Amino acid sequence: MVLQQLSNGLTLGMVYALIAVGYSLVFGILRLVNFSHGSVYAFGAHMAMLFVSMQFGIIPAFILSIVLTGILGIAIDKMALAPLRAKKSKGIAALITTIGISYIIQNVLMITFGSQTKFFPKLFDFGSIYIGGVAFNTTQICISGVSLMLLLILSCVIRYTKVGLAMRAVEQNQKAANLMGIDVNFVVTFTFFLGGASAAIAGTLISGYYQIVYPNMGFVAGLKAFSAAVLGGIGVLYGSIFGGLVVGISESFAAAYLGGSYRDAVAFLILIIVLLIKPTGLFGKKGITKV
Amino acid sequence: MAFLEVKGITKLFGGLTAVDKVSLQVEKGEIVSIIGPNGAGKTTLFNMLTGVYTLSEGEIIFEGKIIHNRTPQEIVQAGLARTFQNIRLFAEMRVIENVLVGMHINTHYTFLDLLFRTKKFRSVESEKHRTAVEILESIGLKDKMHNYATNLPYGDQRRLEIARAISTNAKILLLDEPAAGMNPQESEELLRFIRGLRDKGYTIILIEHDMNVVMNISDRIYVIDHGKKIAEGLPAEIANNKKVIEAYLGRSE
Amino acid sequence: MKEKLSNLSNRINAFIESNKKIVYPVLAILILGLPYVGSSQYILRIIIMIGVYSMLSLSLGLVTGYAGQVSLGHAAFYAIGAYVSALVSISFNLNFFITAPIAAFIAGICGLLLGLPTLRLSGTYLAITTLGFCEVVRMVLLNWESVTRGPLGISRIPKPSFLGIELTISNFGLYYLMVAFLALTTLAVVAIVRSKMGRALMAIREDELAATMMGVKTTYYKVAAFVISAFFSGLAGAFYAHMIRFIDPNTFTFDTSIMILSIVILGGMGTIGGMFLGSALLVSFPEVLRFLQEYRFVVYGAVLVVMMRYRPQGILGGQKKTPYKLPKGGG
Amino acid sequence: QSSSKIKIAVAGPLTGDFAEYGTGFKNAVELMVEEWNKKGGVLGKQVEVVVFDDKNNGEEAATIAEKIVADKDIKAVIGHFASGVCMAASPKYQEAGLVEMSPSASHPDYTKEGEFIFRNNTVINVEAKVAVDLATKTLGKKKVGILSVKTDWGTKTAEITKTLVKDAGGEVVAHQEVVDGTIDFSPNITKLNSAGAEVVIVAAMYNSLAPFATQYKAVNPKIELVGFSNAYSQQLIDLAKGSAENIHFPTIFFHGSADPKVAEFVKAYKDKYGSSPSSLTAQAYDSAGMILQAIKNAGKADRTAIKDELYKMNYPGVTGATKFENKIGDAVKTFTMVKVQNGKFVEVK
Amino acid sequence: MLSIRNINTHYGNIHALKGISLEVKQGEIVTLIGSNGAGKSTTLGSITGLLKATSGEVWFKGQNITNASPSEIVKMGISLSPEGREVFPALTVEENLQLGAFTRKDKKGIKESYERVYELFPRLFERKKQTAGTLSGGEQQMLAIGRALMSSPQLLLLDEPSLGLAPNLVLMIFELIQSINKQGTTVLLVEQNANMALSIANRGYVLETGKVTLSDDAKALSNNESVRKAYLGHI
Ligand SMILES: Nc1ncnc2c1ncn2[C@@H]1O[C@H](COP(=O)(O)OP(=O)(O)OP(=O)(O)O)[C@@H](O)[C@H]1O
Ligand SMILES: Nc1ncnc2c1ncn2[C@@H]1O[C@H](COP(=O)(O)OP(=O)(O)OP(=O)(O)O)[C@@H](O)[C@H]1O
Ligand SMILES: [Mg+2]
Ligand SMILES: [Mg+2]
Repeated sequence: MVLQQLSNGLTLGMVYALIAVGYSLVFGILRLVNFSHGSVYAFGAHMAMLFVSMQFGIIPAFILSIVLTGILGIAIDKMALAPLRAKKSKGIAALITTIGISYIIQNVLMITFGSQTKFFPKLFDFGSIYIGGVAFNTTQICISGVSLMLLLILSCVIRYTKVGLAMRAVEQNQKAANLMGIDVNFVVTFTFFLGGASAAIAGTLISGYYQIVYPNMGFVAGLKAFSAAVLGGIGVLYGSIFGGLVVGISESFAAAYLGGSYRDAVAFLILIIVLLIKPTGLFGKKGITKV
Repeated sequence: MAFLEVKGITKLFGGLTAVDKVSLQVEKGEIVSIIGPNGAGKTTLFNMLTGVYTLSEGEIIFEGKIIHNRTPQEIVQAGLARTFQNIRLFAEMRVIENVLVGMHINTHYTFLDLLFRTKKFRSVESEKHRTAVEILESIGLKDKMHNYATNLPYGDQRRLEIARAISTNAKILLLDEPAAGMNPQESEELLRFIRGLRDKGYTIILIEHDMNVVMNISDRIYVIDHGKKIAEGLPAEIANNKKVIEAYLGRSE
Repeated sequence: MKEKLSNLSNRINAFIESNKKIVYPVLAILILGLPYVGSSQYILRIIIMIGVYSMLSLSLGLVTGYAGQVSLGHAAFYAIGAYVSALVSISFNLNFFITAPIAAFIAGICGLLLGLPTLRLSGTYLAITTLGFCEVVRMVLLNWESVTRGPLGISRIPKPSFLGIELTISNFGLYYLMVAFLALTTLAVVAIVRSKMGRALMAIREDELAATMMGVKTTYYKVAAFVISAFFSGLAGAFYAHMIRFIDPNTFTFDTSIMILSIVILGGMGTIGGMFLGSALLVSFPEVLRFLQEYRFVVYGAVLVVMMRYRPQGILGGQKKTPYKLPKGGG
Repeated sequence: QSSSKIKIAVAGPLTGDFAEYGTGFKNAVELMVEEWNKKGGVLGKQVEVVVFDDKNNGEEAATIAEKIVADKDIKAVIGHFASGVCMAASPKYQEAGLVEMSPSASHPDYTKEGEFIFRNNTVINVEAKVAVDLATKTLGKKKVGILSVKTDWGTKTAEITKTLVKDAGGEVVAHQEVVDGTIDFSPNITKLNSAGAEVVIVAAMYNSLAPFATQYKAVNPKIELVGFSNAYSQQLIDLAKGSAENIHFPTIFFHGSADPKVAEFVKAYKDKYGSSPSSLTAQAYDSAGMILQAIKNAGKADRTAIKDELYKMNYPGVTGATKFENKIGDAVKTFTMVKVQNGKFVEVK
Repeated sequence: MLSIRNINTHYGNIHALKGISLEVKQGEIVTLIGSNGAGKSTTLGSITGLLKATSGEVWFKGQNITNASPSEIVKMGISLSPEGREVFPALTVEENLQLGAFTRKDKKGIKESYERVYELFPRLFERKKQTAGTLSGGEQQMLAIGRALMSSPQLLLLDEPSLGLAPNLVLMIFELIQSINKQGTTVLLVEQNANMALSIANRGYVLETGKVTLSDDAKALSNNESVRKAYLGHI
C-alpha cells in the first residue's frame, strides 16, 4: 500500500509539475507571478473539450487548444501587461492585473460553458500495468512522460538557443536587453505563448486523466502548482518538476495517513518548512547583488 | 592604539582572495584614502569594515573594541557609516526622508511615544527635522529636499548618499567613490565639503579614483593591488612611488 | 485627463491642508450624522463592510504598502480574530468589548509566530509562505473540531452589546462601533507611519540592505509591522464575526486575502487615504455592478485590469507633488 | 399592506463556482411562478420573481438580505445555497420577519435561528438511514467504507452513517474525508480498497461522486457505491458513464416517478431550459410552490401569514409530500430508492 | 550621420530636454558636457529609443528613427554603453559579451571582437566565468564598454565611460576611443572629465538644464572662459 500511495503521489505530482512549469517560465523571465495561469489552464482544457465535442478528433483538438491558449497568453500580455511594462511600473501592479484577468477568464468560461462539471473523454488508455502489485495507470505514465519531455524541450530552448539567451537577458535587465538589440516585446510574447501552450497541455492531459472539466478547475490546482514551483525554486524549471513531486507525494501520504482533509495543509506545511530551511526553494539561486 | 585598527584582514570568495591580510590604522580626525586598480579589493574592504561581509581572517578594532563580529546595525551604532559605490538610496522616498532614515539610530523615543504623539515625540521629531534640513543645506540639497531620491540626477544622488551617512552621527565616514560622476568643478566643491567635515571632527576613509581629489585632500594614502597592500604614505610619496605608478596611475598627466 | 485628475487630487490635498480647522470637523459631523440622512440599512451595511475592509487594508498596508512585504494570506488574521472572539464570547459568556481585544491580541501573537521565522524570506517566497499559512489556518479551523466545530462553523454569535443595548444595524449601533474601531486603527497607523518607525519600514521596502547599513533593525521592524497588522486585522475579524453572527472556515478564504491585497495596491501602496478609497471601490463594485447579472465579475475583473493599466501605482499612490510636511519647528 | 405587487425573491449563486445551483433555483422558481401566473396568479395578482446573486458568499448574502427585506413587495425568499451562506443571511430574515426557504441548506442549526427560517431539504438522519439500508440490506454488504466531504453536511452525515451502519449489523472498515473540490481520490481509494470495503457510502455531490466512481472502478470494478439525494443528477451519469452503473441512492425526487406531476415538471423544465432538473432544482420548485400556496391559503400576501400557513401545510409536490412539524422549519420527507441501470435512473423495489 | 532636431523629452511632468538639436558627422568624435542633471544621459536615452521624445526628430544615416524601437536602432548600428553599467548580473562575463553581439551573425567577426575586448581588458578574460553581478565597479564598467564594442557599431554612444575606472585605465579608455574612431567608428561621448573629453573630441556641445547653450570646435570650447570656469575646474 505504501508503494501504491507513492505511485498515486507521483502521478499527482506530475500533474502539479506540468502546471508549475508554466508559472516558473513566466516568473523566470518577467519576475511576475502570473495569477491568471490557473484560469488559462482551465481555458486550455475547455478548448480541448470544445474541439473534441466538435468532432475534430483528439490530436487535432489537442493541437488547436495549445495554439489557441498560447494566443490567449499573448493576448493577456499585449492587452494588459505590456502597457504596465512600458510604464515601468512595479511588479505588484501586474500581479493585480493577472488576478483581474483570471476573474475575466473564469467567469467567461462559466457563462459560456456553465459552472457544472463536464465530461472529458479519456485521452489514451491502454489499461493498467501491474508491477509488484502496484497498479500503474498508463495515463499516469503518459502524463509523466509528457511532462518530462516538455521540461526537456523548454530547458534546451532556454539553455542552448539564441531566444533562450535573450530570455535570460530580459529576465536580468530589460533596459540592457533593449540596448543589446533584443526585441524585448517579442521575447515576452514568446514566453507568454509558451506559458499558455504549456497550460493547455497540462489542462488537456489532466482533464483526460480525471475525465472532467469545470471552469474553476485551475484554482486549487493552480495554487498547489504555484507552491510546487516555489518549493522547487521558482524560475528553475527542473525545480518545478521536483517541487511538484514533493507536493504530490506528501499530499498523497497525508491523505492516506492523516485524512483527506489534511492533505492541503500538509502540502503547505512542507512548503513552509522547506522555505524556512532554504529560503529560495530547493534549487533556487540567491539573487546576486554586490554591495 | 589607533582610532581604527585593522589587523591582517582577509576575504575569500571561493578560490579568489579578494582582500589579502590587509592592515591599516586610522587616527581620529584624519582623511585616509584607499586607492588601487579596479578589482583590487577596496570595496570589499569597506564591506568587511561595515559588517556586510564576515572576515575570513583578521580583526577590526575601533576605539579599542573588537567590532568585526558585530552586526551591521551595531557597527553603525558604534560609529562607522558608509556610502555605496553603486548608489543605494531609498528611491521612492523624499530626499529629506532619506536623511531622516539615516538619523534613525539617534532618534530616541518609544513606541508609546509615537503612538500617543507625546511631547517628547514632537520635540524629538522637530529637532531631527531641523538637523536634517541643516545637513541638506550644508551639502547643497536643501532646495531639493521635497524631491524623490530617484528623480535626482546622478551627482545629486551621490551627495545625498553622503548626507545620509553623515546623518547617522558616525565618527568615521567611509566614502566609496563619492566624486564619481561629478565634473571637476563639482568634485572640487565636494572636496571642500569633505574637508569641512574633517574640520567638524569627522574621520574619513575615502576610496576614490579621481587623483585630483585624492592627492589634495588625503592626509595619508594606502594603496592596494590584487588584495594586498602595496604602499602607504603621504600623498606626495605615493604619487612618486614606482610600484603605484606602474600598477595604478599609469603615465602621469 | 490623467494630468487633470492628479492635479485635482493635488488641489484637494492642498485645500485640506490649508483648511484643516474647518475640513476635519465638517468631516466628523458628516460621518457621525450619516445614518440619519436617510440611508437604507442596505447602504449602511455596505458602508460598514467598507469600514471592515478599510481596517484590513490599513493593517495590511503597513506590511505591504509601507514595509513592502507582500502577504497573500492576510485573511488568516481576520479569521483568527473572528474565531477567537466568537468562541470566547460563547464559551465564557463574555461581552464583545472584552472578547474583541482578546481576539486582536491573539491574532497579534499569531502574527509574531508567523513573522519571526518567515522574515528571512522575501518577495515571492514570503508571499507563498503567507498564503500557505492562511491555508494551514483554514485547515486547522476545519479539522480541529473539538474547538472550532470544524465545518459546522459557529452560529448564533451574540451581537455586541454596549451598556445593555444590543448594537445592530437598525439602531445604528454597529455603524458607530465600526466608526470607532476604524478611527482607532487609522490613528494608530497614521501615528506609526509618520514616525521613525514608518520611515524605517519604507526604507526596508526600498532597499533592505541600505536600511540595515543605516542601523535599522530590519527584522525587528518587519516583525513589529506584522504583529500590529495582525492585531488590527484580528480586531476587524472580531467585529465581523459579531455582526454576521455565523462564521465557518469558508468565510475566510484566499479570495478574502486577495481582496485585501487588491485594495492596498489599487488604493496606492504607502498611502492611508488610498485604503479608504480602495475599500470603497472594491466593496461597492460588486453591488453597483449587480445589474450586469452573470457578467458582474467579468466586468469586475476588467475594472481591476483597467485601473492598474491607467494607474499602476494605485489611485493615490506614487510620488506626491505636495511638498513634504515639516513638523512645527523643524527646518 | 395592500401594495400592488407580489414578489418572490430567489437568492443564490448565479456567478462563481456554484452558479449551476443558483441557476437551477432561479429556473425552477420561474417555472413554478409562470405556471401560477398562467392560471391567473395568486389572489388575482401576477407574481414577479426577483433574482439576487450572492456568489455563494456569506458576506454578500447578508448584504442582499438587507436589500430584500427592505422591499416590502417581496413576500418570501427562496435560497440561499450553502448552509453557511444561508446562516449568514438568516438572522436578518428572522429579524425582519420574512420567510427564508432554502432548498439546500443542511446545517443542523440552520432552522434554529427562528420560526421564519425553513428548508425544503432532506433531514440528515432520515436520509442516512435509507442510504445505510441500501448498502446493508438491498446490496447486502457488511464491510462498509465511507467517503465524505468535509462540509457541515458531509461531516454530520458521515457521523450518523457510522452509528447506523453498526446498528444495521455492518462494519465501517474505513472512513475517508476529503475537502470540497477534491478530484483526485487515489489515496482515499487505495485506503478504502485495502481495508476491504465492499460498499462505499459516499456523502458528496455528483461532481465528487462521479470521478470517485470512475477512479474506484478502475482499481476495483466490483465495488458497490451508495450516494445521497444531492448527487442525484443527470450529470452524474454523463460524467461517470459506465462507472455510474449500479450506484444506489435515496432520493425525494425521481424522474421516473409514477406521479404525473413529476413527469409534467420534468417535461416542462426540459422544454424550457434544455436540461433535466436535479434533485435540488426540484426542491426549489416545490419551495416556490409552497410559498405561493401559503399566500393563497392565507388569503393575503402578508409575510407573517405566509409563515403561519407554512406550518399548517401538507404540500404535495414533485419531491413528495412536505410538511413542517412542531413549528420547526425542517421539511419532513419520504424517500424513494433509485439506482443507475443501463445509463438511467430506475427505482429500486 | 546622426542628427537630432529640436527634441523635447519628459519624465512625467519633468521637462528634461527642452528642444535640443545636435549633429554628429561620420567619423567624428563629439562630446557632450554639462553639469549634473543637464540632460546628457536623457539625450543618449532619446537617441537609443529607451526614452521617447515627446516632440522633435532623430535621424540616423538618412532615416528617421524617432519612433523606432531600441532593438531596431541597435540593428542599424548604434550602440550605447549606458550610465550605471547595466550589466546582466546573473550571467557570466562571457555571456554578457555574447549578448553584446546579439544582432550579429558573422561568427568570425564575433570571435575577433571577443579577442579584441579581452585584449583590451585582460581582467575580463581572467573573470570570463564570473557572474557579472559580483564584479567590482570598475570591472563592470569595463564589461559595459566591452559589451558595447561587441556589436561593432557605426555609432558608439558612451555615457561617462571613465566613471569608476582607475587613472591608468582612464588613459587607456581615451586612447581606445581615439583608436576605434580612427578605424571608422563615430563616437558620441558624454564625459564629466571634460578636459580629457575635449582633448580627443572634434567638436563639443555644452548642455545646461535641458538646452544646448554652446557648441563649437573642441579646441575653442576648451579655451572658452565660461566653459573653463564651469566644467574644467581650477585645480
Ligand atoms: N561576491 C563576490 N564573489 C566573487 N568575487 C567577488 C565578489 N565580490 C567581489 N569579488 C571580486 O573581488 C575583487 C575585489 O572587488 P572590489 O569590489 O573590492 O574591488 P574594488 O577595489 O572596489 O574595485 P573598483 O575600483 O573597480 O570598485 C574583484 O575582482 C571582484 O570581482
Ligand atoms: N527617471 C527620472 N524621473 C524623473 N526625472 C528624471 C529621471 N531621470 C532624470 N530625471 C531628471 O532629468 C534631468 C536630466 O537628467 P539626466 O540624467 O539626463 O542628467 P545628466 O546630464 O546625465 O546628469 P549626470 O551628470 O548626473 O548623469 C534631471 O533634472 C533629472 O532630475
Ligand atoms: Mg569598488
Ligand atoms: Mg547622466
